[in-house]
Amino acid sequence: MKKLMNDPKKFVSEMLKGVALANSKTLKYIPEYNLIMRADGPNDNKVSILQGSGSGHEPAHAMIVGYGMLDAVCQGDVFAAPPADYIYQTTKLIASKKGVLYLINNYTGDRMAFEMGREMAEADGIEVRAVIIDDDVAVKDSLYTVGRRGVAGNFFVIKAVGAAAERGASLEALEALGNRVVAATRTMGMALTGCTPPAKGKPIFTLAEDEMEIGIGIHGEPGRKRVKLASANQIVDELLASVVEDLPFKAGDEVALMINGMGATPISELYLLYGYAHEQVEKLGMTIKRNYVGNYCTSLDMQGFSLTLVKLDPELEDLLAAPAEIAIRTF
Amino acid sequence: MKKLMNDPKKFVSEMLKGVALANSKTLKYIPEYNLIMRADGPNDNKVSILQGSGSGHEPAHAMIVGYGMLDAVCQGDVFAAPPADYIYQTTKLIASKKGVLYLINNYTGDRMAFEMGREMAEADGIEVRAVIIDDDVAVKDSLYTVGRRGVAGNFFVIKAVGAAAERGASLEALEALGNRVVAATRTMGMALTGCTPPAKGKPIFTLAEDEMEIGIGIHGEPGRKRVKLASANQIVDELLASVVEDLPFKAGDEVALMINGMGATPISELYLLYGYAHEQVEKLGMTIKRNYVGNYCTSLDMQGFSLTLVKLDPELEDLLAAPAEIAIRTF
Amino acid sequence: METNNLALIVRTMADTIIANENYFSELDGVVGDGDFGYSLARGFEIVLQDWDALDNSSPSHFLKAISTIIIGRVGGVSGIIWGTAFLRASMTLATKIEVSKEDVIASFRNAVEGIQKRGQAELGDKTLLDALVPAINQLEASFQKGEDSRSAIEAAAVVARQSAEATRPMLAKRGRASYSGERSIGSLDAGAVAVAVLFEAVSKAWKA
Amino acid sequence: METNNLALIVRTMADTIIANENYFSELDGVVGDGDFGYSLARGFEIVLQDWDALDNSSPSHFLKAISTIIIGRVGGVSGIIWGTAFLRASMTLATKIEVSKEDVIASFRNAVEGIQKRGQAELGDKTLLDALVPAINQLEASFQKGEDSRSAIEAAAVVARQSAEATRPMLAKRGRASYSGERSIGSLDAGAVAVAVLFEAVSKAWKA
Ligand SMILES: Nc1ncnc2c1ncn2[C@@H]1O[C@H](COP(=O)(O)OP(=O)(O)O)[C@@H](O)[C@H]1O
Ligand SMILES: Nc1ncnc2c1ncn2[C@@H]1O[C@H](COP(=O)(O)OP(=O)(O)O)[C@@H](O)[C@H]1O
Ligand SMILES: [Mg+2]
Ligand SMILES: [Mg+2]
Ligand SMILES: [Mg+2]
Ligand SMILES: [Mg+2]
Repeated sequence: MKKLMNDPKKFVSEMLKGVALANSKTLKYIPEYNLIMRADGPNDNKVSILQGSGSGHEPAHAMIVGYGMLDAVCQGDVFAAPPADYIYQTTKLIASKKGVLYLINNYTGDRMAFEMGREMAEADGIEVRAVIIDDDVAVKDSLYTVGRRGVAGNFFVIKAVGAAAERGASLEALEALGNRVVAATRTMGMALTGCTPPAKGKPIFTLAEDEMEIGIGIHGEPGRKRVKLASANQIVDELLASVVEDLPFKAGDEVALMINGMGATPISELYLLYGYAHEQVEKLGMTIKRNYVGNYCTSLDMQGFSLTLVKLDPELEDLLAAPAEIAIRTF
Repeated sequence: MKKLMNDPKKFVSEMLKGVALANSKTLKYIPEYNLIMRADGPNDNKVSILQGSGSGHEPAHAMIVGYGMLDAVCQGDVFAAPPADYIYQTTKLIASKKGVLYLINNYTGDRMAFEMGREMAEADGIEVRAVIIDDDVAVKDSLYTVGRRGVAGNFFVIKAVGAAAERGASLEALEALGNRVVAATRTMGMALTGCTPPAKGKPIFTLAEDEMEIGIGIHGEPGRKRVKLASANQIVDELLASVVEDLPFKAGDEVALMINGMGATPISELYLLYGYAHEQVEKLGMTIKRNYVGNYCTSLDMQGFSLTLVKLDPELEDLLAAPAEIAIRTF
Repeated sequence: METNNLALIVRTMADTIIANENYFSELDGVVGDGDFGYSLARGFEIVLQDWDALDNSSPSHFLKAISTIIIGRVGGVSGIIWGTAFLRASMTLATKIEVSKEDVIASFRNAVEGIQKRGQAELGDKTLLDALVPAINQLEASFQKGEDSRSAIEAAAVVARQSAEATRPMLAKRGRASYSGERSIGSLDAGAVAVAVLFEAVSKAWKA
Repeated sequence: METNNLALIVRTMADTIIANENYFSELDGVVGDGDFGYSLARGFEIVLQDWDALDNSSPSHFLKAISTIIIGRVGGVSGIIWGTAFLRASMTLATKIEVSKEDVIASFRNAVEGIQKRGQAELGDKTLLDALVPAINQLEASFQKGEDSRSAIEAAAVVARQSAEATRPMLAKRGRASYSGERSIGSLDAGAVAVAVLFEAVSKAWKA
């Protein structure tokens, strides 16, 4: 796989520089901690929201900082949780009187780094709470003790919590809200190709021309199974069934449906997938109140997609519909 | 190259169905003519704007219909101009008392189809004007008689004309504005890989692991030259030089800068490219007033990007900043 | 020539285009965008599907019906070029029930004029005209010499093939292939080859 | 053991980690995400860069300086795990200037405790602990038998290697590899192999 890059070791910092230069009025960039934060923060009337995570999932997380979304991200290298010190330093920089909320994708590295960063920040008297996001149904929770992964569903947690934070919700309320969104969100993904970390130069896994991997993670982790490539509709059927049975989602539910690209999937294919998924979700008797088609949480240059369903209630729907402003925009 | 699809012959219609289902309140879909149009149109107080074009350039054109942008698109098959009859039928459906403006990318097939469609529509008494978009500096205008191609720069024409149309500009004024934007816009692209049309199943051209193609079109047309893969910065230097010398752009110019992905390029790489391009444009003494990073006009699953510069004046800047609403959105 | 013969020609064209879909697309893929065969095949599939319902009350009506399908359903340059050709041929024949050899040549000439009006291509620009025009010239010469249809078509097919081959050294000046500039030299024009393949197929069908 | 010996150990670790960057990453790539070597190497590069400026006023201070770099600059699980290990060792040695064999074992034990507190891994979960803990046990046994450092480290390196190899049939229960479930069986744990490689390198350096 080829890449448009210079020195692989500078991949993350050069990307972050680009984000900062493209948004110089709204974002601040502190290279030392791979830190992108709102230029107008912190705000003592609002809880500050931080997500760390490794790089390689763009637009998550560096490109979704802004009004109504994250207050800051401090990214690690590609697919590596940020160093604990980045989290500590970032927490200090964004600390607000209302506290700091961490939205942590459930990976060992991220959890440990945030835990350590939090200990350091709390020692400085900063009030911190954390929500662990684990929406990936591909990982069976009971079998492996680290639990499920956080994947594209993190968008919904960020969006809802971000909107509520702008409205002045307390740290406790936001923590509860975040957990509520996590509990209502389920995702499953698949890949047509593996992804290639810049420093590695080779795909983490390779698939034959007639193969696909079902249940992949967003770091090139292999999935549940490797099977023959099927039609788009068959794939949607399989992912949707896994997602629906897990919560479970039921006839009468009001939902948000997301088709998320893994990084190298053309938007044409994502809409093709959406069309069929929409019909199937409606056939199950659910009502789609909001939909999302595009790249939200990717795995570098992986071809593939994930399907997310969120069970909505009026409050959640309202928070998802609230305005927000981030680097990712069309105009 | 693998694809998420069903029957290749249904690729375009299933994609359009997805666009329609994801935007059922704002868009109307008429499968017979691969037609996506604003649900609230036509409006007799506003010129209707139509772009045809082949499919495979998503989000252009089916996903950029909406308030402040296009009133309709009728897409052909992948990389094939729409049949003339689609254009005629679409023109009738969107005809407004203020007239219909065609924004045509400069390809033989598109020009001929629009010309024929226009003749049929004019015979019905519909007033039609047309703007030909040809921003691609890779094609030397003097050598080949069909002229330059229309590529990612078409976004700026659509955005500016779309905004002015919402403000009530006349058909003549919009035609003049469109031509003015075309005259101020220059693009050049490159590819790391060829693209694979669904019905073909194989890439139109293939590049070795250490090769790239400079000056490609958006239909897999090979470019100016095939050379050794270079660093991101070197590539930006080369594209930028071609674009800048062509208009030419000069120190003191106020510009919009776009880094447009070709379909399978991760957004991380696009921002990395943007960061360096931004610095170089500023080094040349220009001021970047607006910037655009993402997929605007793609070539299916091609890896690569194009760089566009638009010379701005206050009116144009204002039109680019005006609000718009299309299928491509984050929230 | 009667509507019967015309039907044989169009049916042969349709069958041949559908059978050669991939071949034509591959040719277009060398320096074009690889959809030429696909586009034409989709259109002529509809011609075959609608075959029994096509208005064949006269040669002109029949050709008009074909042109309506092509213009209405085939995208790309080919939809216009081929649709225009059928439309012009239909217009030439107007109310005629019997089609003379002169009518055939006049229809072809009018079709070429229509193609040139739409596409502005000259001979030598590396388009299907580079096979079509020499083939028509040959057809006319054979007719003028008093040859029968069978040998006239056969001779035209030979010329069409030679002329298609002769597009190889040409620099494309029209269509997508022209963007490749010098690189277009050395490959055959897809449209010209299609013209040759179709003349050959019709010639074979005529003999059978 | 003096700061000199400690410096030798850390320097050997740094050199070895940098030399094995790709190898370690490849191991992590089999069922993990392939960044283990990269992450560690970036951290120990900084250790070498800052070498002359590191506070080596005491073994504890020296280890603290290393831990600060690792925690501050290494991402992923490894930043925390390895940083915590150095921090715990530093804390164990407190104000000591001379480091006894007992101190070495106590430091290692404290490091393991810290790793377990952060990562919640048990022996047999297919992590670096599966090589580290048996190696420490061996080191302690050798010391208790009165062996000299040289042969004690050598024996520990042998055990570390054997134990790393023994991770092959294990099912990963921690870290990213655990997502692969049954598929993690059959490949070596990257962290455990790194522990073996480092013990071997230190053993070799000790002899030289
Ligand atoms: N301006 C033109 N006039 C006549 N024929 C043309 C012209 N441009 C292209 N052609 C013919 O059309 C063929 C390509 O058709 P097609 O693939 O449908 O076009 P496109 O993909 O560019 O829309 C070429 O091989 C050539 O023979
Ligand atoms: N919970 C844990 N406790 C101890 N060691 C662990 C744990 N999880 C992973 N490891 C070790 O870390 C190694 C992977 O490190 P690294 O690649 O930095 O992690 P990641 O990429 O998952 O952040 C594994 O080979 C294993 O030895
Ligand atoms: Mg990692
Ligand atoms: Mg085409
Ligand atoms: Mg073509
Ligand atoms: Mg790893």
